[in-house]
Amino acid sequence: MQTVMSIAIDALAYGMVLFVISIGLSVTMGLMRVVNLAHGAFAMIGGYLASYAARDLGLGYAAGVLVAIIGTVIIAVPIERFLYRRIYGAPELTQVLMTIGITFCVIGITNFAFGPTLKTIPLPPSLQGSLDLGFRSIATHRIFAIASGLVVAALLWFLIEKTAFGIKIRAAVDNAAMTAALGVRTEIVYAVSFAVAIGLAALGGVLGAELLPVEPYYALRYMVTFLVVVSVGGAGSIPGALIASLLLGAIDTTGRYLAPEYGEFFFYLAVILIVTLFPRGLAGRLK
Amino acid sequence: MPAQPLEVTELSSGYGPTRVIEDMSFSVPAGSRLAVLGRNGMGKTSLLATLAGQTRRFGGAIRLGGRDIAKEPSAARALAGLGYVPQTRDVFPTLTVEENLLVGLKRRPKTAVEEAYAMFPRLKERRRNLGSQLSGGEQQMLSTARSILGQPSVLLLDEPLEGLAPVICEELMEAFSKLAQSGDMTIMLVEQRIQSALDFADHVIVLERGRIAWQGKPQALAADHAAVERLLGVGGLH
Amino acid sequence: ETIKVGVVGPFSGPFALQGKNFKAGIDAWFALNGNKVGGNDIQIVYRDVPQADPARSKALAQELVVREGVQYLAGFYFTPDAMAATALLQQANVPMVVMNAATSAIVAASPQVLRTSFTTWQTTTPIAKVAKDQGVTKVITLVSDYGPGIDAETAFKTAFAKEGGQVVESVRMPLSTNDFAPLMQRIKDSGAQGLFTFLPSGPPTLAFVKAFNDNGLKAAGVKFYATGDLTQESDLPALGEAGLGLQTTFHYAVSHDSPENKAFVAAAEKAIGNPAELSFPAVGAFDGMYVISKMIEATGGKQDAKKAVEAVKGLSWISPRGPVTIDAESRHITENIYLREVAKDANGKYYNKEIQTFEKQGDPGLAFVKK
Amino acid sequence: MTNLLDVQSLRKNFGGLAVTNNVSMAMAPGDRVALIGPNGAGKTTFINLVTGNLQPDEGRVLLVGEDVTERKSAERVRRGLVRSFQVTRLFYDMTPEEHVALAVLQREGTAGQMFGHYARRMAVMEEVGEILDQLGLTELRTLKVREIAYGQQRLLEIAMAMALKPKVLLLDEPAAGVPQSETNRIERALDSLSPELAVLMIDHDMDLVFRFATRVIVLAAGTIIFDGLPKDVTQDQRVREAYLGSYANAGTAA
Amino acid sequence: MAVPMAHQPKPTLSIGKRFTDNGLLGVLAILIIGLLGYFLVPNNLALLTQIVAIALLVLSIDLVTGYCGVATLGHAALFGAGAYAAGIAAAHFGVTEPLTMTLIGLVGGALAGLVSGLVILRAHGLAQLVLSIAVIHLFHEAANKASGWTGGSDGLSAIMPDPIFGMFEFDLWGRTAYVYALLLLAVVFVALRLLVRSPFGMLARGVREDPIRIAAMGASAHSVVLRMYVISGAVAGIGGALSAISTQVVGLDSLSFTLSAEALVMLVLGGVGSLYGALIGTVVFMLFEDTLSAANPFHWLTIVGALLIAVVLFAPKGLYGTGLAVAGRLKRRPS
Ligand SMILES: Nc1ncnc2c1ncn2[C@@H]1O[C@H](COP(=O)(O)OP(=O)(O)OP(=O)(O)O)[C@@H](O)[C@H]1O
Ligand SMILES: Nc1ncnc2c1ncn2[C@@H]1O[C@H](COP(=O)(O)OP(=O)(O)OP(=O)(O)O)[C@@H](O)[C@H]1O
Ligand SMILES: [Mg+2]
Ligand SMILES: [Mg+2]
Repeated sequence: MQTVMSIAIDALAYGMVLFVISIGLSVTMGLMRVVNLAHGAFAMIGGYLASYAARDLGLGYAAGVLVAIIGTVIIAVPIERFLYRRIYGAPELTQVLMTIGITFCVIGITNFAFGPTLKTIPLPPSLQGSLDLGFRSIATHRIFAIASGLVVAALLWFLIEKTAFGIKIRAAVDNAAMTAALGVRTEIVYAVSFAVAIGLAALGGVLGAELLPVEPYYALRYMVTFLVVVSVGGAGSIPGALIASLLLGAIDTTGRYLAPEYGEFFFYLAVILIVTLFPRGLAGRLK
Repeated sequence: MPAQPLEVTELSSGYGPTRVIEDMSFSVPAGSRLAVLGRNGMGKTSLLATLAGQTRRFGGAIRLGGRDIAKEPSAARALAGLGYVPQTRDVFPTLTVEENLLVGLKRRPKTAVEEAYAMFPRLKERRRNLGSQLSGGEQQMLSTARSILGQPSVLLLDEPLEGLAPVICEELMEAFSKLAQSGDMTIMLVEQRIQSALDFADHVIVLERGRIAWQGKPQALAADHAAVERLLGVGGLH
Repeated sequence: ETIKVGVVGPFSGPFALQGKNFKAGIDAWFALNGNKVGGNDIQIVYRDVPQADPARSKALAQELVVREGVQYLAGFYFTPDAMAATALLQQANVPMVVMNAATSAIVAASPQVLRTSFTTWQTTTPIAKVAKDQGVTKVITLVSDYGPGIDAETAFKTAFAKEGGQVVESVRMPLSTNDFAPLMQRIKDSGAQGLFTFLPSGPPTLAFVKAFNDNGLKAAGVKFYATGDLTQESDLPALGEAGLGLQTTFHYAVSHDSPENKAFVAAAEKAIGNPAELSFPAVGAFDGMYVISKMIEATGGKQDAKKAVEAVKGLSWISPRGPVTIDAESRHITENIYLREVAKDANGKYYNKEIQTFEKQGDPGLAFVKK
Repeated sequence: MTNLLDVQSLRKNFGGLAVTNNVSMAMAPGDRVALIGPNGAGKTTFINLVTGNLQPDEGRVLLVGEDVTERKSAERVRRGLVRSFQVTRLFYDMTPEEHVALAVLQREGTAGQMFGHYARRMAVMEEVGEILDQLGLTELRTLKVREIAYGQQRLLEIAMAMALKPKVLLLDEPAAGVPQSETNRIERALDSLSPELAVLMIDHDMDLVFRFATRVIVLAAGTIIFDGLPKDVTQDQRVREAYLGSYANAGTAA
Repeated sequence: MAVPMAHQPKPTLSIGKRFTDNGLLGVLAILIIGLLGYFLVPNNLALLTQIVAIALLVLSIDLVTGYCGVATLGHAALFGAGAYAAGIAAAHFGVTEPLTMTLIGLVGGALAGLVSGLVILRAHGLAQLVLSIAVIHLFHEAANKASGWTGGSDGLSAIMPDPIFGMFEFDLWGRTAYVYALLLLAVVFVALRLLVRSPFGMLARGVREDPIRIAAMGASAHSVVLRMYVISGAVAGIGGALSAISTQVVGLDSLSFTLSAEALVMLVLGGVGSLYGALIGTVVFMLFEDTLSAANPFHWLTIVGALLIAVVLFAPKGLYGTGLAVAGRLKRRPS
């Protein structure tokens, strides 16, 4: 029983970290219909900025998070303006080509500028150490990640489903020309959504850094993980991404516990099963 | 003399390198109802799409209330008072009926959607349905209602009656007439049902291969059997 | 005359750090010894294989031989890449100096292969003794599920059994594992007093060690044993406090205290730019260059692979890592293996502190190579 | 004599909405039926249920006596049940010629052939040419469909249905968006089909409906409220109110 | 042209037309460019051979992605299956005759195509992409586990193909392998040209655009794509076998996500939905990558990234597609 509880907690913690890191991608892929393979690259930029601010400048963790989000968004603005704007509404494969290209560039530049070693973001004392749950302990930063994940999920859900802006962005994705013909400035809507998605990527990069350490190849290393979470959840759906993260976290964690040597089989067979049962994602928007 | 709500001079446009609209000039007085007729593929849709900023323009001016909007993007034209109901309806499939209507509100309060429901009670019943789950006629109603909610000064309608039941068609045409006669709205209508169009309009232009081949009063067109036969391919009008 | 040496390694992609160390080791060798051997200039031609990709490795090796006209092939971070290129050696009349790839079987693949790095068997075997000496009799092994990991598992099991210890459980972890928390639960449930682990150096080691600490295993007194891949110097700053006290066995520590090493480290740090990035592949490359220079000397710059290889069989010298010999029979390097512990120096820098030496270790894995 | 199509007590609910509510009808060879009714009455849904694009909650569909309720839509097509779509579904990167050729080949069972080009097959090309000619699409035969006007796409939709030589043809608003000058092409095309064929047509163009139909079915809120001769339908009070409006007064029933 | 086809004389095609139609022009181009490569870079035939092997993989992706609209990031499974099939036959069963090995690779690839097709076709769009990722990981993991057969992560070596027809040895310079590769490519190309222009090819394009429409014509979209998947597997399998024969090793990377993704990138670079696009994309990408990584093994990735971005900006339909469009525009202008 204790073991089961313990695994459940690990699963929850891992799932929420997956969620925080992937949710920005769900916004770009589901709402903006851009297959943004450079998501990891932006998360990584966030990680580097936070590491630089918190460790090298000694500004502390909270400042690091802020610098990461704001800095990454600022870096992303010209990229959106000159590159992404060209691929909105383009065939998916064209988007793949462009965003992979961006990723390669980011990897190369990071490698050149910061070198290939791992970068860490020092945790504040309040997030270090672990919390004793009686039968086991759990790292405090994971509890923080869980909480942040829930807050992000709620805010994002509200923004997309309940506000006028949310409606405009969804309309623009369905049919940009028609949305414009109704008087919506789609470029602005797109730019803002992109900024939100990038901010989330940066946040995820920072919060997840304890599990997925920041290094130049980060940008590609976890791409598949992000893609799987988003697609299983159904791109563009916040609840879907949340459920998918938790479910995949649980499958991965139990698989790794019960039969680590077949963990990979376990995980991907489960993915196949889920996708076959829910071909549109757990809560996917209709195409 | 106040500027015409819509004035088009020497407009040409098309898709990619091909020209579809050639050198077109006309103007529409305030509160009038202009019908655009023509056979298949003559450029009616292209003309409206060009006015709405959805095709590639090669040259010419489009004045909306005196201001040249030809170089402005689609959204700016809409905000300047141009409404557009495309032939393909272009309902947003993943948005609910209500959300579809909200997109068209521009800067009006949310409560304004009730106006649309008053016009089409059927939409109110289906307000929580997704756009993709509507019947063809319901989509048509939604597309029209969505544009009218934006209170355009010039409304471009591309075959708004297609797929609607006869009763609804009558009601809708009446509603359009009222809107136009109140002077708030100028309407430009493309329609296949020639009789309905002529009953509705106070001015008609007929397109042939991207050019204006005939223009004048509806009664004059009805009387000009030769032109009707040649340009519209129909024997006679009753 | 110019003698070209082709070096194949991961210079971009996820393992770029290791390739960078190859280059640093080679540059250090040139800095200390110049690039002339008996009137011949040595020129290095680098080729990039970012991830294990034998087909690409072989195509590049072939290109190096045929087009660039290299007389020596060297480098090779991954076993399959090295294996793929061995097939060419005889026809090409070229010796190959493996500067990293650590599977025992490579030297058996062709009589023209030499190795100046280590094998997983070689670095793993001593730690079994360390564990036994510290009174640990029950160990759980956790290794990454790929060739080197499986080598490490077998090596540890074999050695630990010889010491009379018991491996209570052996876990193989997929390479893609990000979250090690569930495995920590397994360690707890196994009742082992200690664990032995092998992971490829880089991000997973960090996550593994953090999980070990965060899940209270360190606090519970579970002993942690690994090979030095886990605490390679370039990862230590990231591991930080979490790494303190980790015990690993390996052939080389940047901190090794000897004049040869001081000179090497100074040159290599300069070559690599950022001293924090210096790690073990550099020393493999450095010694590889030494062996190549000896071969050039022996052949007078003429292309004669057999003669060159013959000349360095049994060659002994003092490497930055300590005294080493190219074993005449296996052509693999015999070297000291050190037990080290992660410690913090006066400047707050983390390093591997050598605390015990196992002298003149050969490769126990050779006995298991299928002929 | 067996009916070509026999639909028995079909039901379909979307959420709480009963879109098809116990609908039964049958068609015999040579039938020309018009299905009319207010917007959202469930006409398109009915066709989707019959063709297998939707699964009914209850009820059966018999095609030439065989129960096809469980069959996939492609199998029903191969048995002769063909439809057109209200919102055109065409291959936007292919030409009208290719569309019709594909339909002809599919009917012949040679669409799966992995060699040879359709343009080399005389018989196929001849048939394709005839069908395109009949619908006035000859001039457009080598343009990409995305480049032709909407009304012409509608005609192509019908051309494809004809090329499949169906036994039962279901047309969902075939004339919507087609100019008056061209609707007679549709009529002529339909006339040219086998007299044994049963056709069901949905359309809101009453002139066309009354010229075409020998029988009219009116669907409202998922239920059949009228099934009879065209001349009687304008007299039906409910139909007048719910659907026809002043059209009934014009009395143009042919 | 208002005259309906039916009134025209028999549609016999002129010899020239037939020539271009059947892709004979393409084959000629392949052979000429290939031989040019032989003479221009005689010292790097191993690379050219590898390009041909990957080109076969890219062509096979084009069959399902370009012609059927299936999104896949797992196509290396088919290539790797072919490579391992041929490799295992040689290393464990002593089947070292190159043509036989190629045939075994073809069968292995086709079987893998069938298996992955059955899985991948259970969903559409993004979900399908995820299925393809799952498939490639399962294949990869299976090969890693079955190290007794595959050599696991150390790779399968000891593949020693016989001389072709007992006459042409696989030498250090890779001449034999290259000529063999070119001939294979030419044969496959002709077959695929016929295939994509056949009624079946047309059906496949229809599936890509609208599977529901295809069903409404009485054809089964699923069966069309599945058949295409098997054919695609055969093509990729030939590529895999060629790689195994010419490099004499098979590594786990031949079954990897990375290879799948890279091959897809090459296809998009060249232009999806055309066989020429697939070939051009592969050649340009691999030559570019090789030249750059030799010139600067440390930072070439950045430049490749920049190339991909530039292609999207300036040649959004891929190199071949955009080339055609530009050529079309130039041709139209004078008239
Ligand atoms: N996207 C496009 N690309 C190229 N040509 C196009 C495109 N859309 C329309 N055309 C061409 O422009 C011409 C005019 O088409 P348009 O849709 O404006 O006609 P229409 O008068 O509205 O016809 P309909 O009555 O059928 O709706 C047609 O010849 C058509 O082939
Ligand atoms: N998937 C769905 N989910 C929920 N409601 C649906 C769905 N599909 C259709 N409906 C509803 O079912 C009703 C019937 O739709 P249907 O398309 O059959 O109408 P129709 O009679 O063809 O109307 P029209 O003449 O306007 O085309 C409509 O009110 C529509 O909103
Ligand atoms: Mg039109
Ligand atoms: Mg309908």
